Amino acid sequence: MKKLINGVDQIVSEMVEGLVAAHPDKLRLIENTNVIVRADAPVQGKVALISGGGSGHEPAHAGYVGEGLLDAAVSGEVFTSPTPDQVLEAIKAVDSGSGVLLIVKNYSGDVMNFDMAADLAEAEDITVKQVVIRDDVAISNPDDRRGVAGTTLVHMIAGAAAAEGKSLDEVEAIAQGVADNVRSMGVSLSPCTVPASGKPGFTLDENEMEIGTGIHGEQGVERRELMQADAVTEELVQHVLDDMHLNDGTDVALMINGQGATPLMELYIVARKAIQLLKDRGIHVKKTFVGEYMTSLEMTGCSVTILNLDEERKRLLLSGRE
Amino acid sequence: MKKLINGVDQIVSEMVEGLVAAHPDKLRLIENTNVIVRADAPVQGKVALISGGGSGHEPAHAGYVGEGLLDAAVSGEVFTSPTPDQVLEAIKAVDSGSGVLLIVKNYSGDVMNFDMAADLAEAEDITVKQVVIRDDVAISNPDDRRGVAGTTLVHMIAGAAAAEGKSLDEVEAIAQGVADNVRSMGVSLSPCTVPASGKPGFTLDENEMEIGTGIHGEQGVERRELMQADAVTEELVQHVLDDMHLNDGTDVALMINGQGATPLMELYIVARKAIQLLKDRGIHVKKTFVGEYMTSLEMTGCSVTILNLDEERKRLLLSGRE
Amino acid sequence: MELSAAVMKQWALRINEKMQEHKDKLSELDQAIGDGDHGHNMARGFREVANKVEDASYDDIGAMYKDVASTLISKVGGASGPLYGTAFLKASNAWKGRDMLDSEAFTEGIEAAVGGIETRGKASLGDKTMLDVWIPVRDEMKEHGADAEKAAKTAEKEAEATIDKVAKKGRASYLGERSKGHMDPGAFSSQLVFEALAEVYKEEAS
Amino acid sequence: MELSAAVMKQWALRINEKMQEHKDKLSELDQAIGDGDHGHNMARGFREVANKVEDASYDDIGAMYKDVASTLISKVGGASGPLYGTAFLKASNAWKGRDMLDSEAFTEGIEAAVGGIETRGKASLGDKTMLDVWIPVRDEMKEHGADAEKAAKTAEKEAEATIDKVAKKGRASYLGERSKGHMDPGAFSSQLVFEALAEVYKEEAS
Ligand SMILES: Nc1ncnc2c1ncn2[C@@H]1O[C@H](COP(=O)(O)OP(=O)(O)O)[C@@H](O)[C@H]1O
Ligand SMILES: Nc1ncnc2c1ncn2[C@@H]1O[C@H](COP(=O)(O)OP(=O)(O)O)[C@@H](O)[C@H]1O
Ligand SMILES: [Mg+2]
Ligand SMILES: [Mg+2]
Ligand SMILES: [Mg+2]
Ligand SMILES: [Mg+2]
Repeated sequence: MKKLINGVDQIVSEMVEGLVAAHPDKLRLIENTNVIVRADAPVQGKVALISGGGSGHEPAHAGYVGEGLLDAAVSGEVFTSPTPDQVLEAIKAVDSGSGVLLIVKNYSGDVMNFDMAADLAEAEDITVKQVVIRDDVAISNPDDRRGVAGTTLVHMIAGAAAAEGKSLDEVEAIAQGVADNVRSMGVSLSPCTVPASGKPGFTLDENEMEIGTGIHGEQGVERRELMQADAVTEELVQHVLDDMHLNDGTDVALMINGQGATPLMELYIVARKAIQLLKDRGIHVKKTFVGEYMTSLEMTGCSVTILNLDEERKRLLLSGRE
Repeated sequence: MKKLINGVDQIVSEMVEGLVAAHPDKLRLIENTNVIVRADAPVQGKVALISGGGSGHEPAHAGYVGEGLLDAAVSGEVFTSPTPDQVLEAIKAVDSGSGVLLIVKNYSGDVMNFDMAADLAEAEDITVKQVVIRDDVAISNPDDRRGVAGTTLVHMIAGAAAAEGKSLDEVEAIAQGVADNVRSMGVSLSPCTVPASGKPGFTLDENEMEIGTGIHGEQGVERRELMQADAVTEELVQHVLDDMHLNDGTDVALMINGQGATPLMELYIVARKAIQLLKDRGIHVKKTFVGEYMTSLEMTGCSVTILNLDEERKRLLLSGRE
Repeated sequence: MELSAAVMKQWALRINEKMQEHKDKLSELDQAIGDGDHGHNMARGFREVANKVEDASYDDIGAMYKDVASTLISKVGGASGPLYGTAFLKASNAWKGRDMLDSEAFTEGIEAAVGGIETRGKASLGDKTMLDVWIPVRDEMKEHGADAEKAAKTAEKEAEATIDKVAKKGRASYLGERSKGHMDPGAFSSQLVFEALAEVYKEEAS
Repeated sequence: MELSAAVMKQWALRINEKMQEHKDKLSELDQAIGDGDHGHNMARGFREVANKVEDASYDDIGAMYKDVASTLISKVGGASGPLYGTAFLKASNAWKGRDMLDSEAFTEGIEAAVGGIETRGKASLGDKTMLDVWIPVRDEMKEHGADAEKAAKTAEKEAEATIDKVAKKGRASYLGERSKGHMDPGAFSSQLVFEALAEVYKEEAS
């Protein structure tokens, strides 16, 4: 395991320290926690948004804290959901009395820890709502689906809605609308190494890939022979579309997300094909994101995310922050 | 070699197609070239900026084309300088009559090809100036130094100056000022594979690193035992500072640049230490960039860039685009 | 079977020792069908538990295990943190005010713990989770009374039995059929919990 | 030595064949002390040259080599593109209007080519670049007259001699002392250029 770190135990704390030191005008670290909040939190009269989860997905989640996006991010150990007390600290730091929305990816750990935090916050008379993201179509049962790259579109759109001064119920409904209309699917060409374990999560031959990988270095749903970029893209896009039932002429947002170690060059090659495929199917791509939005340490590969845009989501996404 | 590509020969053309397809409102591809220009080029009354070089450094250079940044980027084959005729196409497409500044990294190939293009353009009565970037202190002779991540700060600052409507001479002087005051140094933990060759540029043991690597997958100036992040950072920062002679209280910009496959998490750990070191030396970091700005395909490692900020550079950098 | 407050403290300390000892194996099991952190999560959490309870004095066993629970909840994270935390929190409720647990009282705690895990994680028997160990242990205690030795044996057998199952909850469920052939890491850590109990009980008795 | 327009065309085609044949070796040499693309650059450029000149007819050798040069300039890129391109462009100037080159005329072209490489790349003899082949070949021609066979021999010897040198120009110079022990890729491609000349001249003569 070759990593630019000082020690396995300090990774997360040093990372959040670095993030805040790099952007002291915009971010603040809550003492004795790994919670990063907007420097000006709580923002009066605004619904506060909190996201979080295990670390190792950078720029998610702390990289999304800022104006028009999140009010706080809670970073757990690498690939380990943060604890309820840390989430509670975040809630208390950002609530201005207008309520707090927790953006939670659908993992047992995240769901349970954020749930417990919400209970603790309610006990302190803070109004907390949650939206759970399940965009990964690699898992067939919709209830069991993981939250992956699509989560970042919730940050952007719900963030823009909250910045407009919408109420907690309105922001929640908009976030839920994104969650209900976003689908993703990923592929990996090589694994990542969780620092604490020191060993790669799995091994692949030179000609193999894992289809349907999540964002925690776990194997995918199927191991396949490595294909060319266009064929891989077609597979991912088709899988996502099969789950969406989009009408001809539908507006969508497209995200080609790198898993951490994929050169941007390759992501653009994938984007090219994905845009072609959508065009061929009469679908209008109104906004394309290409880059690293939700990573898995140094995993190689990418995911394709498609979000069905109604008028409100389109307006918020096109006017909002990235 | 595991890459999400369709074929070695199509990489660059498909990449630029993907980039333009993803941002059709902002970018345009000049037919039969790999030249990407602003969709609204030429911008009347504005000095035009062009950068470029081999591909494989994404987001450099095409990712910097846009308002307040570059007017065009010319992409050569992977790690191979583009040819003069392509650079000439770019010059012709973006010149509005206010003149063109070429931002060139100091490699024999880039210097010669851009030089030939400038000659060809002058022959067509277009006023062209050049600024050559040599920020890599790994090379001791200043004339021989490579242009690396510091180049992107020239894009930003000269881009902001051009956007303000400054003249070609003014923009050139500002760009030259950045070039004269920016220094970088890099380290690599693992190599990259140029697609056409299919083999990694060098091999490193589990406990080795290369200090002083450039951005073309070549070896560095020295092979060393792998150190912890803080020690590596100290080495890079010290090497850069030794070449700068900054007074106490000087304002600087800091860039921690990932080489392509380094998790953002690790870059923040490096940033944390670099900021501490500069603070300890009484230097004021006014702006910090952490991320991938100038990559080397999927190389692992990072570089540290420090730019001495005078009042004008500070104003332009803080008000400009990233 | 009777468990004094002293033995109950030893139990918590011994769980920690076992988690440290088997940390790598727990993480390897998790790496095969999850994300490879279960050993670290357990080792980190129970190290804190040991630090907390070792020199502390408590009014009763309930208070002690409330401390165990809140330490786990605030130090582990992941899926196992809230699950083990909730388990011991519910047990501590059942043990409130007691400085000695007889078979019935201990069983009540375990029953409450299982209820907590079920409510929190919404998994069922057979889903290839820690519950596949906890439920059989509880059932046996309810039927035949609490017996630490037997609980450890059952836990071992049931952890082993998770190997052939297909995971329905937690990260391992994403693998579908590919989760077969590997022991569930949470089932193994649960086995260690009951082995620790058997050890401290035996040492106390002898 | 006399070179007809037909032989001069064969020269360009043969250079292409040699670059294709030694593409991998050229890239391997470049990988050791540069960025590993010299074989691809040469193969790409001279393939285009061959496509261009093969079926074309030219007024004179100057026009033919002007085409060779501009193809290299617009298709190769990197450092070698402008250098080889400029070399042949300058040579083509010297060969303007001629449909036959005697020893003197050919030497004038080579002299002009070397001047072009020097002006363009600002390297000197001993910097471990292609010039370490071109300059000795030129010197020999100027002293003893053009001899294709001898040029190839000298080129081979001088390319070999770059192994022990420390690079002062181009990417290899970044390695400093570490550049020792490897042949300069541009020196080897230059050797191939003169080997191609010797081959086509010999075939024509026989
Ligand atoms: N919903 C659930 N109900 C019961 N046990 C669960 C559930 N989800 C996960 N587990 C248990 O947690 C274990 C994994 O814990 P751990 O690796 O520490 O957390 P994470 O899965 O968040 O990385 C699994 O082996 C399983 O026994
Ligand atoms: N300034 C120069 N003068 C003469 N020859 C040079 C110079 N710079 C590089 N070369 C030659 O070019 C060769 C490398 O060419 P190539 O690999 O195609 O380009 P690049 O270095 O841009 O990747 C070197 O081996 C050397 O012989
Ligand atoms: Mg985990
Ligand atoms: Mg090159
Ligand atoms: Mg786990
Ligand atoms: Mg080269």
